Amino acid sequence: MFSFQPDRSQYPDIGPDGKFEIDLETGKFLKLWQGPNHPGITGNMSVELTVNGDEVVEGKTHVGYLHRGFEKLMERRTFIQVFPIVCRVCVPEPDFNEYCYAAAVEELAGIETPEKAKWIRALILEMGRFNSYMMSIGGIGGALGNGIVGQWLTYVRDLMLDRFEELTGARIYHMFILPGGVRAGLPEGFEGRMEEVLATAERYLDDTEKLLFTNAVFKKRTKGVGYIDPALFESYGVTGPNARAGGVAKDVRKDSPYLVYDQLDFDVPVEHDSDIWARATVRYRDLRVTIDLLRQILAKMPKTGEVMTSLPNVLHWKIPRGETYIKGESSRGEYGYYLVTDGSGYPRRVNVRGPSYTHAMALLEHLIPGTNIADVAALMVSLHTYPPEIER
Amino acid sequence: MGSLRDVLSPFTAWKHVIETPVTLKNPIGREAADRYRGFHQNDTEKCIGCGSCETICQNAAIDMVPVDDPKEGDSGLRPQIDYGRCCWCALCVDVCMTGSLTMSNEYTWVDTDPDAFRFIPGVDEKPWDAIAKGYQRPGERMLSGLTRPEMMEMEPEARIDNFDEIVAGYSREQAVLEADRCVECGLCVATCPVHMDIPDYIAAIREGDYDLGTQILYETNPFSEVCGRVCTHKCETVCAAQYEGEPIAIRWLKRHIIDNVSEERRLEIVGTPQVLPTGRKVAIVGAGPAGLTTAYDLARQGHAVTVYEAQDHAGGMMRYGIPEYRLPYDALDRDIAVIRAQGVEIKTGVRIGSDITLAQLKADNDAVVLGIGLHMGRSTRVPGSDAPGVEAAIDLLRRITAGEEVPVPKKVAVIGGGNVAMDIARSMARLQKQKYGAVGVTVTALEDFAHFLADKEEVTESIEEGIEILDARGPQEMVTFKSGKRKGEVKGLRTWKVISIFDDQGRFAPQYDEADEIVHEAEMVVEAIGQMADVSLLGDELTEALQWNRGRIAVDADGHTSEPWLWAGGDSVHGPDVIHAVADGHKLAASVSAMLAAKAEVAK
Amino acid sequence: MKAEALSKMTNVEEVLETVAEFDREAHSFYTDLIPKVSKDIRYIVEELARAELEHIIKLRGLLASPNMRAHLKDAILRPVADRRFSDAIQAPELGDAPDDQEVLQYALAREQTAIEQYSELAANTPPGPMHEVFSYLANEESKHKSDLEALYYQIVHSGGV
Amino acid sequence: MRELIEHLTPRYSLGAPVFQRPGLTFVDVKRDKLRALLLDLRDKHGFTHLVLLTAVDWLEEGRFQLTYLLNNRAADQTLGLRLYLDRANPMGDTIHDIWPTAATYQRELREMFGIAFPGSPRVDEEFILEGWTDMPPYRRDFDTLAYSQQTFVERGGRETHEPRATMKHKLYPEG
Repeated sequence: MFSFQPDRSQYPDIGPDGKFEIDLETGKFLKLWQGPNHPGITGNMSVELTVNGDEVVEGKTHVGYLHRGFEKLMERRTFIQVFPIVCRVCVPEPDFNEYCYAAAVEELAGIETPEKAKWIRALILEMGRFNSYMMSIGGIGGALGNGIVGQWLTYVRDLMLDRFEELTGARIYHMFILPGGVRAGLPEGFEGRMEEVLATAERYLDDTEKLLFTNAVFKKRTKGVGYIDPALFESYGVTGPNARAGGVAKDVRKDSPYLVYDQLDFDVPVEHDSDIWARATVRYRDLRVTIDLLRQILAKMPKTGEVMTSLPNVLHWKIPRGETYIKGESSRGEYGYYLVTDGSGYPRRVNVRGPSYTHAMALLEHLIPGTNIADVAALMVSLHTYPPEIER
Repeated sequence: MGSLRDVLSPFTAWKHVIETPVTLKNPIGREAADRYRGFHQNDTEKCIGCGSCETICQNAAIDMVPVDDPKEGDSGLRPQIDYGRCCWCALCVDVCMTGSLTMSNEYTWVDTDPDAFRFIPGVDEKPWDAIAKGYQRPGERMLSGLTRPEMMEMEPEARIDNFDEIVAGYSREQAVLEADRCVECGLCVATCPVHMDIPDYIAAIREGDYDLGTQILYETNPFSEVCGRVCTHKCETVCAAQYEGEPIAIRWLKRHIIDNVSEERRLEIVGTPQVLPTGRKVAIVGAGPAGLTTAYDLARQGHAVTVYEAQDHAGGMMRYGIPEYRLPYDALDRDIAVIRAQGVEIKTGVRIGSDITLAQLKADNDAVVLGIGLHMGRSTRVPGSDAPGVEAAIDLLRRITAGEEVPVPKKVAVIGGGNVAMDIARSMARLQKQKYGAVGVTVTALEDFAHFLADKEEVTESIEEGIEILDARGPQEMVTFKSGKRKGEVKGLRTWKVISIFDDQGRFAPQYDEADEIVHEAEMVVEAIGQMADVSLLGDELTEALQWNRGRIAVDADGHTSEPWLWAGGDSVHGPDVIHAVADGHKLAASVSAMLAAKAEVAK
Repeated sequence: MKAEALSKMTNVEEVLETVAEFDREAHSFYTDLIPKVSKDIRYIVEELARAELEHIIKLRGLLASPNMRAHLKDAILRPVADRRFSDAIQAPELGDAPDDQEVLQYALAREQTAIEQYSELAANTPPGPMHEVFSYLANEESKHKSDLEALYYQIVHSGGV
Repeated sequence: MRELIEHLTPRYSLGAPVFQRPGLTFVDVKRDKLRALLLDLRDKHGFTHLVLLTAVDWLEEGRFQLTYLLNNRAADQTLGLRLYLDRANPMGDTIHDIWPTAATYQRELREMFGIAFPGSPRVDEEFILEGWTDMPPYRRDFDTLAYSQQTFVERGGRETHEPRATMKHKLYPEG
């Protein structure tokens, strides 16, 4: 109905290696920076695009606008002092940093986490996933001209931030999952207030479904666009919803259950088209699963019990030489902490494995050539990128 | 592609047009959640200024600033927080040793002066100071251990028939666990009479560097092995760890260091005087902790030191007052060996005043130091207190140590509630157990358990060993046989119940319930109340010449008496306490040394 | 009957005279004792002497006050404790060179006697200036005794622990 | 996992394995055996997912550790291969042809640790740090505190006091 073929008569020749020979002097190319300040970019990053007409022939991801050297800062801090800074690696979904770091320290230091703390950790991680998906779906709506979805879902996210606030004492950086457990149990009446948020969320999601997922324009802009060949998944380290949208049911919660996920009843939504539509849909469906998981966790969580183990004096805390890798399924895929200790009171090395690291660098750069410039934003957003986890 | 539904469905979004907006009209003033982490509050009365909050702050947002003069157990410093750096992680609240530091749930504050955001919570008044909501530590302190490892001790059955040492000392694992609990605030250092570098030697334990630990101990205390066992550990009473748990077992940690260094190694670490002999001579009367510490210091400065001791062995009250099961003689001997190795000559069995006069010492030496201790026991002087069978605890303890035969009847009553009373009760109990296979000791103390003078563990251990302790009982009479072969000998102790021992101002004013009278059957009654110094060695002339201060020889801050050649210190001047005596020893040595240096100047 | 009643009764002036005599005697007793005891414990005797002197001065001031003068001839019941009180004035039993504990025990006994004497006198006087004077004196002696007991506890019971 | 390691050890002269927990194993590998081992693991043993590639600076030991973390999703097994490089002249072998995404990791390692990966695409392009002239900052001998003190101005008005020294100064200055 709306399809048209671009006029390729102005296109440059393709070289013997199958690539364009980009020579700006020819006047056939234009360099265009999408970001670091651009409505079609997520966070502090930019893509250096080389366009020919409205087709992008090359894209290079640039990060580093917010590099704070977290991994290095962690090496200068004692094990407990690392705790407050890990969450800052990822603003929209900070809790995986807290969980992975805490679990890594616990493993290397030989500390047991109380059962109830595991449930609360899972609760927090799902709350974070809820918020992250809200931003992601709102973002993809926004990137495709449907900003109202972004406003609705930001409101819903804010309601969840209220729950974060009353549970953890903070809205964005919760600093709640300490090595040894969590800081506190649930406040009085928390379950009821959470249910109100979830019900509101469901209402807005129903509206979102009508506005976004039952929308001819949205479908037109997303179906068949930004296709990722599932054969590339392993080569490019694709995980999470990006892989699940291409028929691969990768989900750490299922593949390698942590915390209490083996005690929860849930299915991993899978789509098969591996395009922007499929990625948005898989997130939308997984968000519905998350809402269900939040209800399950609150219902199944032990009502009593300790939430924190007494630690050795953290001011002199030393951890024997060793290394470990702890991972979890974030809203964007496999999130992990590689922690190396050397017997001293400081980590020897902390390496944060964020899913955006592979998705927004090698993969995005691979996907961009041949994309219409108008679709770059949607492509980017559909990969669900959080730049700080690339540059850390 | 694209059905009609896909075209129409999006229009349903228009229904939101008639919805009430969800945004807050005025977000400033919105109250945060109950446990929100907002601006700090500090209960400055509770805060001890230990600085753990500053240590843990990963953003260096906290400075410890003086707001008051320091006093025992309180540095007078309080945390000042720079909110330009604070990340609201609340680790400072979690680590706070007293629980004084909390956070209100107030988070909005507008000020045009950036420096206003740096203030001292609890000192600089803020509107949120009284807000109860906010972040408090949910339970007990979780970031540093609350309890000390249990000390391995001999079971009561195993220890009651012998004088073997009861306390085993910490293992490496236990010591590291305990050393780990220390937050290194150093509040204890000021309280320790000799200002031992406690956090430093505890750190040495954590590092496993016992040589360094020993070196640190010897910088301030040549009686570390003794003090590691019997110190009154005032340091532990100001320990930051005590507020929500047990104080660090500083005494046991000190002992752990010495336990892990052989005697030979210790001598190597401490070494011998590294200066040329000065040719100055100092005589010290009494080989107790004060005298020997003085001797140690002076010898290391190259002075020729001779210590005169009336008993057959050196050690003073550490040997003759403290029972072997608390302080084995060989432990004491190892400390003394290091002192002797400095060239200190100890002449035992020489009683000044009878064998040699003080005047003689004065004539032969550049200075004389008195460290004579409190070797005479007080008596209640109640009727019958001079009867055969009534003993003074301090005298009895000395005889047991000296290996003399002491009478061991089946029933013994002890008067007194201090550590000496426990010492003699437990010593007699051991002798009874050896002789009869059973313990028959009753301790009667004036004080009730709430005001007891003896250490808690002494009381507990005594009871474990089968000793009966009756609190709040006032001695009225030593009951004696009125006729028969044993006429005049003690057959019991009559006591009245003490209703109150102190008046409302805390002054001693015993009130008795005369109706509650008990006669404790006993063939020996031991008086273990106060002690006094035997100052007869001074002679009338010197006694008259000296200045006195309420029964004790008057000394200045350096231990110098009113006689220019004479110094005095230790128990007889400052009351009974080993570590205090060591502190006195250092002071005396410094003062004597200064005088000798001045003399040397003049001689030039 | 009447003779007995007479012997039971005395007057305020007489009573106060006895009290003053008691204090004067005590003061000179302690003053004499000072050089006899060893120098190290002399502070106790000196303090005791000083306390008695203060007492004498206080009593003299009382007697001189106009309020008191009006009541000097008031009749008053002779205290039962009077006998012991008089004894205490006359026959101090303390050796030639007593030690600190003996001195304190002696002083405590004297204080006890004085307290009993004044308390009884206070009980025997109707509410009014005289009653208050005796109550005050009893109270003074009690305080002094408490101080002495504290000293006694410190010296005899708590040194050595 | 033990069986696999036993099977691979003689063939690739692996070091002693560390079975960190069920599902996570670390083992040392020599540089000349790395490539063959990676291919073998990827193609024959299901370790198709390169989880991460990073370095650890063992400054005191004079070497860098490269950690190749591989995952076999079906078996829920993660294997960490540790490869040691001479710190004085750190040179790694590019594996971007095995996992294209490795190029990003290698570019970062080049920038942050100064480890060369000849042949890796765009390996010398600036990645996170633009205009950086100091030593590679993730090396242990790069002092972040000193850097920040040189680079940024401290705000005034700050002074702290040590409890112990304060008490000594006030309570027993002579001792």
